[in-house]
Amino acid sequence: MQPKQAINDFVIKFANVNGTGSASANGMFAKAIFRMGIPVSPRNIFPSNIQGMPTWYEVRVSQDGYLGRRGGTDIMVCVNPQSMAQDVAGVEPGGYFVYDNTKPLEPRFLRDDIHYIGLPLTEICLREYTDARQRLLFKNVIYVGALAALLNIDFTLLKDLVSDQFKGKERLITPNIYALELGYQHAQANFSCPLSIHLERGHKAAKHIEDFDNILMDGNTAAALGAVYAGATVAAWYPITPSTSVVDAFDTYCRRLRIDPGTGKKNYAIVQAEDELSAMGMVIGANWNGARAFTATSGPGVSLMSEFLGLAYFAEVPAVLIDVQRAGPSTGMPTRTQQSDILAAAYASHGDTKHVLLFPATPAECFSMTVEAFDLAERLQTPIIIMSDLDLGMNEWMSPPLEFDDSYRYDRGKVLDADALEAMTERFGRYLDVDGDGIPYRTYPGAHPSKGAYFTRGTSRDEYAAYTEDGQAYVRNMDRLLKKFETAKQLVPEPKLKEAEMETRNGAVFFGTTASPAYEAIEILEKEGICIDTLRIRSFPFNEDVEQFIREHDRIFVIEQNRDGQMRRLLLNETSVPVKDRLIPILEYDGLPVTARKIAGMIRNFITLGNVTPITRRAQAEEISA
Amino acid sequence: MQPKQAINDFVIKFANVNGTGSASANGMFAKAIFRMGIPVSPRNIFPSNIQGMPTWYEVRVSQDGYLGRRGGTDIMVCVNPQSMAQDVAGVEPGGYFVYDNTKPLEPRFLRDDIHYIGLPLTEICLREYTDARQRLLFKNVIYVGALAALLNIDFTLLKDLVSDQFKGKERLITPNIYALELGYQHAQANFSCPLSIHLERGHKAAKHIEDFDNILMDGNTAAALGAVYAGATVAAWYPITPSTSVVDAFDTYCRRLRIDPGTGKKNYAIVQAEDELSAMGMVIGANWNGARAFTATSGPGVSLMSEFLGLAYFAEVPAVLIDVQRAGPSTGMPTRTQQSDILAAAYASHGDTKHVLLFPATPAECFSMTVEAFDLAERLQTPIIIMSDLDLGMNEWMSPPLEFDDSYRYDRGKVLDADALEAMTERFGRYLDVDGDGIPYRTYPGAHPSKGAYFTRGTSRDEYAAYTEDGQAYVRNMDRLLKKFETAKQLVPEPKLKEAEMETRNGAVFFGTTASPAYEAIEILEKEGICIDTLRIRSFPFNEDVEQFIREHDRIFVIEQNRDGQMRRLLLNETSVPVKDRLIPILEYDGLPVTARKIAGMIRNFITLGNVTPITRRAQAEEISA
Amino acid sequence: MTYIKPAFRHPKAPVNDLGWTRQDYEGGLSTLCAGCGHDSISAAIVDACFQLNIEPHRVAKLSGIGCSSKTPAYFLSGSHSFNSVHGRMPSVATGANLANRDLIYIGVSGDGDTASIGLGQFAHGARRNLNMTYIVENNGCYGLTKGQDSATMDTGSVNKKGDRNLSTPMDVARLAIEVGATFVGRSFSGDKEQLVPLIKAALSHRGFALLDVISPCVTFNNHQGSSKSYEHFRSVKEVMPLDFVPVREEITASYASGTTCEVRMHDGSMVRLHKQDSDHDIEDRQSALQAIAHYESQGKVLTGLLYIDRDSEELHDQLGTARRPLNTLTEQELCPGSKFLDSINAGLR
Amino acid sequence: MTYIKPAFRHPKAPVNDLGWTRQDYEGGLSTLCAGCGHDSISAAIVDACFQLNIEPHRVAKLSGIGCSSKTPAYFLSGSHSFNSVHGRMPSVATGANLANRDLIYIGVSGDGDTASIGLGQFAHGARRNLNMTYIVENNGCYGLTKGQDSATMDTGSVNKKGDRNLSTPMDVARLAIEVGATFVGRSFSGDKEQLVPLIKAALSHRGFALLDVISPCVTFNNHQGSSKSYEHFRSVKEVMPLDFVPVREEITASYASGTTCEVRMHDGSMVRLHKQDSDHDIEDRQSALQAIAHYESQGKVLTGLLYIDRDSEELHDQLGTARRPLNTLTEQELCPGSKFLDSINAGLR
Ligand SMILES: Cc1ncc(C[n+]2csc(CCOP(=O)(O)OP(=O)(O)O)c2C)c(N)n1
Ligand SMILES: Cc1ncc(C[n+]2csc(CCOP(=O)(O)OP(=O)(O)O)c2C)c(N)n1
Ligand code: SF4
Ligand code: SF4
Ligand SMILES: [Mg+2]
Ligand SMILES: [Mg+2]
Repeated sequence: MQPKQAINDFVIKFANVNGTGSASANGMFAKAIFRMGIPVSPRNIFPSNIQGMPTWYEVRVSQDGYLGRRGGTDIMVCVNPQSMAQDVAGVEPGGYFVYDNTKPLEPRFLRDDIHYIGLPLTEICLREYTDARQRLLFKNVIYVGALAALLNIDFTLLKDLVSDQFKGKERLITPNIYALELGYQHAQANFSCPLSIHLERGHKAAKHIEDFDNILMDGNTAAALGAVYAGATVAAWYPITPSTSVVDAFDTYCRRLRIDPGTGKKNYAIVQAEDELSAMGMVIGANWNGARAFTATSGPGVSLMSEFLGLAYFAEVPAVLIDVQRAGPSTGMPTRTQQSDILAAAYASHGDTKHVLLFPATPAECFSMTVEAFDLAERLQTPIIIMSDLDLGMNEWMSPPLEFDDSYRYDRGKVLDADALEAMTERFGRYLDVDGDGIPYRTYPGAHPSKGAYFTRGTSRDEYAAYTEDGQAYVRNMDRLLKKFETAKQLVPEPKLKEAEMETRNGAVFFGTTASPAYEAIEILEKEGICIDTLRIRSFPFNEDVEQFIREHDRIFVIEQNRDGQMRRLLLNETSVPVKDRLIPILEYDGLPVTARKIAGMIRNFITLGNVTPITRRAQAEEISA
Repeated sequence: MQPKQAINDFVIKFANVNGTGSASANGMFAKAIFRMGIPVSPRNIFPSNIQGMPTWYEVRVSQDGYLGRRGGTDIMVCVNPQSMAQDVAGVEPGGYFVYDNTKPLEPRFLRDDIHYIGLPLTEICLREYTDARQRLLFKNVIYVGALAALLNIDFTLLKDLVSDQFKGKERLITPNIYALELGYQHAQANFSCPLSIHLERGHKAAKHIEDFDNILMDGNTAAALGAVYAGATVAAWYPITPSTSVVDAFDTYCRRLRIDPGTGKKNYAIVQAEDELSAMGMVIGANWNGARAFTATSGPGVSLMSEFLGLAYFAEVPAVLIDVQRAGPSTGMPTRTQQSDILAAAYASHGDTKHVLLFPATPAECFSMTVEAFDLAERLQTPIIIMSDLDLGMNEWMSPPLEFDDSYRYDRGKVLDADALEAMTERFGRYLDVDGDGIPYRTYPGAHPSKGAYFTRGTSRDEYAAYTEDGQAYVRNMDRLLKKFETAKQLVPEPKLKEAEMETRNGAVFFGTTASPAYEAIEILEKEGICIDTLRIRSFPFNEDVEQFIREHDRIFVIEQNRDGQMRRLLLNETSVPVKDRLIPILEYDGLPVTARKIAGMIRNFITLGNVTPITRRAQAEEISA
Repeated sequence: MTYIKPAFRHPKAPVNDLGWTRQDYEGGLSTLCAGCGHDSISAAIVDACFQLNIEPHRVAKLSGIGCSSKTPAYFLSGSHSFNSVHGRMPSVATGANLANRDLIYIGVSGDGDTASIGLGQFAHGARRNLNMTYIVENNGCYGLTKGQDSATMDTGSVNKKGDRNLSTPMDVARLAIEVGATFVGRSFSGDKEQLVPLIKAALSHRGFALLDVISPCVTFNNHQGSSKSYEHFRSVKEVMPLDFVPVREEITASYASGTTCEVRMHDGSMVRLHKQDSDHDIEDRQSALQAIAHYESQGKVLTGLLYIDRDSEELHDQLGTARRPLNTLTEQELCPGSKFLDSINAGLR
Repeated sequence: MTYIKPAFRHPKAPVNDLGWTRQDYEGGLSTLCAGCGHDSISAAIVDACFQLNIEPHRVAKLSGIGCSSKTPAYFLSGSHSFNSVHGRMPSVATGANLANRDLIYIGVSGDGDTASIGLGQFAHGARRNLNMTYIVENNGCYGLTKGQDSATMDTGSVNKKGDRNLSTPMDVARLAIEVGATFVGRSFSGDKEQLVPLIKAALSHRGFALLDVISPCVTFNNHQGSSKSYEHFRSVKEVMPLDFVPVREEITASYASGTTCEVRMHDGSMVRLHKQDSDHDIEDRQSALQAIAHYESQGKVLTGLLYIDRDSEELHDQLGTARRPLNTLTEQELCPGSKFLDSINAGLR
């Protein structure tokens, strides 16, 4: 079979063993392509384990700037015998299988519809290095060097990257460049480079990347930076994958930006709590006391925080929670991605509760929405939950550069300071709806010697914060909280509308990391003559734009990465969608980021066959996943 | 104004100070009416406090056997000066205000549209008793005696009740009867007894009580008895109002029924856990190990248990949880009732989870559904949550007698014992869907020396319980859990349909303690020519009967006691209701059991004015509440 | 109760150095049972703050859930208060303290709130040496839920139901010493003479100050056979008398003479103790545990200042937080601005 | 891994009294890092159970979440196992034990799982004297989440990031002694000679047996400056050698002679200890704490059997549960039937 032809548009996947240092080598590979000006989106598919298990690194190269997973693998670089069977099977016809041919390949791994490229990686390492650790580490660098030749990666870029990577440890630069050379030379000498699938420099601004002034960044780091810019001074957390790097990054930036020059002391406090309940308690206590505080966690943590979230909702204390979602339920698949905490977050805690949710889709939004979250939390005096996920949080994404408007000022919400209290003649009522927007005024402890003190509690109280069991006072308070939630609709980020070329009654709604593959799927379908308007939801509660989109479309595909169609349920509950069937669930939940192919396939099936093929059967058709 | 005329049909309310022993006297009053064969429904409206705060006891007497709250008060017995203002205001025109006239009534408490009956309670006590504690306690008994005369209660019944009450403490009988006499004589001597509002013996079977072979019982005790009959051997709990009496009663019955005659040892274990997380953990551990175990809690406990509920759902471990709901969110109003944990329970925990819910409406159902819950938990290998509430759990309800069919046998579900395992030739797969109903087979630890051992976990696993991160295995498992939930629809208690006299497209759906007042409201409306079919939901997931009811009605009032219409949301999410507006929310959430009047009013408003008057304005119109 | 009405002031009532009367330190009317030990503790807190010339608004009161946790409503109505959720006060207090290290934090909890559901947070709060005074109003039962045994109920004690407790009691004082609290005292709600100076000392301590105050529940745990009843505790308590000497006052008596010893606090004030047991070195953990055990072996309960580490590092020292409260930092000080963001972007290309 | 394949058996492998080979006690292939201390502990558990002639299916394995909590998959594949949620294993173990008091319960946890999120459940499990062996695989860090400090990290120890830990460490052994555990030992994953007999003794103990086993994390906490590294712990451990003498065996040596003492276990077996410190009375709480502190003051960590209460009342004794496992009671024995219900109804009329 003829080798597949592709320039700047293919999927390459690395099969490694975790804990062998492949991550940095693979990262360098992706970054080099990025620096060539070619859109790239790398993804780690790693095990919930520290060392010795199969791990994959999938890199999509897309001329057009599609950043979601495409599905399928054109080039498989297999450095892990454990997973070879499924890795061979995963290559698309006409694709390449790159492997270590120090030992000959077992016949069972031979397919006649793909092309094999053997690199004597182990042999080279044995020859070149004596130390076992070096043999392990440089193997990765060597195959990157080889790929540079095979795929036509600008070698100088790789060299620069090595230098960047080892700033401070300069003595490591030369040996690494040497290892790159080893691979590069070998490939040049033994194969006709480049392959039919390769890269070419000089890329013009891609269809989906405004201009190529892009950055490569993971969402957790961006969110952390957002917390820094929002002036968060307190972070309380408990480690959990995939949210851990949020606080790690916050720590790193604070060490750089928040040390008091005079004293060398910290203008921030990060506390590793004993668990998630405690982490949320600390966040609530700090916000109550006038500091901007946040925490980051994942599903299990959200479950544990639910009692405290109910308290913050009812006692009206600001709080910012970053939920980097992973595959549930329970411990589930801790290193796989999903969007399955939507209902758990929106209705967290017993009794009548509702929480404000934000749905970032890019690192840039992780940054801007985190900044925004602190304003919203203080303006609305309630928890704001940022619904990120593993794919967005832990993978590097091409993203427009982060922006910050220096003229922007924090909104610290309705707080009466000493002067305001001093000037006050009427009695201070912590829960009085003075402005008719459902948002009362608060005071910080210690604000004024004789005015403004009040009793914060999770029990029912009157407008003056006094305990009461009077049913009317309780109802007034609960109704005000509803009014406040109405007010929130005007304040939260509005959804993004994208209309099809031609007028259509078909609509699609999605959010977060489902956006990239969804937009791509919509284009695939458009080429087939299926036109669909799209609305990317960016927050809950849903505002009028969402209502309008639902009104104006007869058939709305709700695309999300969970089993139960949680966003669809939320839309049913919280919008005035007249007819239920109008919302058609398009679901993927195998823990890997959904691919454009799958989405397009499901929508196509629905429109042509009238049903969505169940995911299980789809899965078989699909390439094997980790 | 003329005194209101009413025989066997009125509402009398007692205003007391908590911790003064009024509860037992008031209980005796209600029980006497019950023994006269007149339908009665008493309710405690008590503070979240131990001593010295206002507390009310509302007794509805209903010839027709309406057991829900009617609304309004015909006779107010005021023994608490603290609350006199609101108590006077609460009396309906033409009604009576019974008070302690030892000190003259302040003029501001005088209304000319009600009738005052002064009893020199303090004076009598001062005269008759020297000990302060006695003066406090007997005051309650004296007014009960007086009421016996004023309302024509059979005095011998009261005497019997005193004797019953003081079994074991016989020396207390005479002084109590003496105190009753004191009140009785005084009333006889000073008023023309009985009043225009009074009781008459010789009641025929009331419209809503099949025959009068009724019992008077609270739901928590009935649920506890259900656990005993279901063979529960382990109870792990953490005290919380209003669920505490469930385990207290279980303890009491076990001390009676579960002591090994030979050794005097316990054939049960009750552990007061350190918190709700631990309580649920113990329940899961015990069920995993083949014992029937349960816990009881309220809202805050449900929030804290949510992580464990997700584990039990995903690891497929049986568990029985009795949620005696109270007014949330957070600590809310701990001694007020609500049905506001529906969503928190149905979707407890992060990730894609769904839980089976049961909705008892009477003590008899608290009993039978608890028995059923253990079968369902083991059959479905998942948590079963019984959604009771404070009104049902802590108040005494007239109920048909508890029934138990001795031919019934426990369904312990799909468990492979030693013999089954021994006979087994194929490999045991803990999560294999052998029967196609989504329910796999389990084994108990220690069952067989060499077969059947497996690894229980909250992480993703394959059919043989081995850890896996394979997306397909994960999806197969998640889809099987959905199938299991489908199977559940056939096993859970079916809803109760009640059709209107005339054919109608109006429907009403309700559950639990909303049923009694709802049925009454429907009758009120029927008299006005508004016909409504009703469906009392008894479980979630919803089965075909619910779907059909929704299909066959154009307008369905969903009546529930929470702010956000949580059952309505669940119906929108989990049935194929085509048009959203078809479900009309009828909501009450001031923490007091909803009254027939309020429900009828709201539905009437909707049908005539097309809108439901907001509860706040209704509240003002209504009698003041605690 | 939102602010102190000066109108209330009795003209002739004695005032402290701030010109406040004792009444200015009181709170709302208590709704607890008449005779509840908790009310005496509230009164002792009022005395301590009044005598220490603390400005009420510089105090933040925190609590969990329970009768005990209701009490912040009954003292210092001029202070902000946070009645959180059951057993989780320590984390809320930690957050509050992180935000503003300059307030005085008084936490009130119960034995259920602390030793059962709250044990983890309590232990970790102590371990972090959070700068606060943490008072456990210990009645051996769950008052608000009608008297179930708590984890501090002593072995052999009989509850209202008549059941004898067989499990080992949690001694929150010993536990606090174990996990890192730097000021640990035990007292009795009925012993004002000891309790007030002990609270003053705790408030003057820099770090986690735990006071385990036996506070009988008259309604559910004050009967015969209960080890937490007024009568029984009076009979077993071994009192270490102590007085508190504020900073400015002349210190007359000389240093550790026999069983009397004086402990200078971090802020310069002084606690004078009259120890029965001269081996008890209150600045040595092991010795403190030893002393507690010693009396326990004699069926006694030692009350007083059990252990103190006078100059320990409180949480902020451990974290290296700046002196200025974090909640006073301005936007200008906190926000790096667009320039820095450009450099970030540059680094990501 | 669902059942032991006899096929595996090596013909000549030595068998125990049950006719099982050591291999029959093994589990699945470990996925932990090469050199992880946890794997050595799994091996020690295998040895202990093999040597004690325990039938694998009579054992129930429980754990929380963490690298340590994964290990039940790597030993005794013939036993049921419950890998629960983070920090909540003790409650699941309690429930399991309540249901069937006749199985042998082995709980495996980590220092994060036990001393942080699980502290409350751990302490209350110990307080209830739950009859189980609870092993903390203590590496001073959170291995599975890539090496953050845990609460057992010693003061001054430096983590992978290079930060020096300033907070007080939780000593789970001391804590266990404080709250009521009746068997408390400490050991080292690298000291098989001590660990195996200690595990045997723990399994033979009736009540809550806590083993704090230092188990270095080679990936995140085995570097210079870490107090939980192989090298450092080897240098500070003060080993109390001990051996375990099963029930049937003749006991030769005489009673406590000098620093050697023999402790007869509840089941008749015997532990022989060789104490350095003759004042250390392992049957006295205070003395045990004293001994630990004594070595600590010398920069040493005492390993061995630290404390034992040989005939205490375990949870079932406290509850008065019947001898027969509750999960074996039949419907006939449990269900009162309709007759009794009639009497109930009668009483409610
Ligand atoms: C999560 C949760 N569980 C249970 C309760 C019910 N509850 C309220 S107070 C209390 C115990 C109070 O005991 P303690 O802390 O000793 O205070 P006391 O009333 O004895 O002063 C409990 C269990 C609750 N409010 N929240
Ligand atoms: C509720 C919850 N929070 C956080 C996590 C993430 N998590 C997994 S293991 C672990 C800590 C493990 O540390 P330890 O118990 O010491 O085990 P080790 O890996 O060191 O053996 C954490 C925080 C989780 N799984 N669940
Ligand atoms: S119940 Fe007990 S603790 Fe609560 S207020 Fe009354 S006496 Fe105090
Ligand atoms: S990370 Fe540490 S604890 Fe986890 S397996 Fe590796 S060495 Fe062991
Ligand atoms: Mg208490
Ligand atoms: Mg660890």
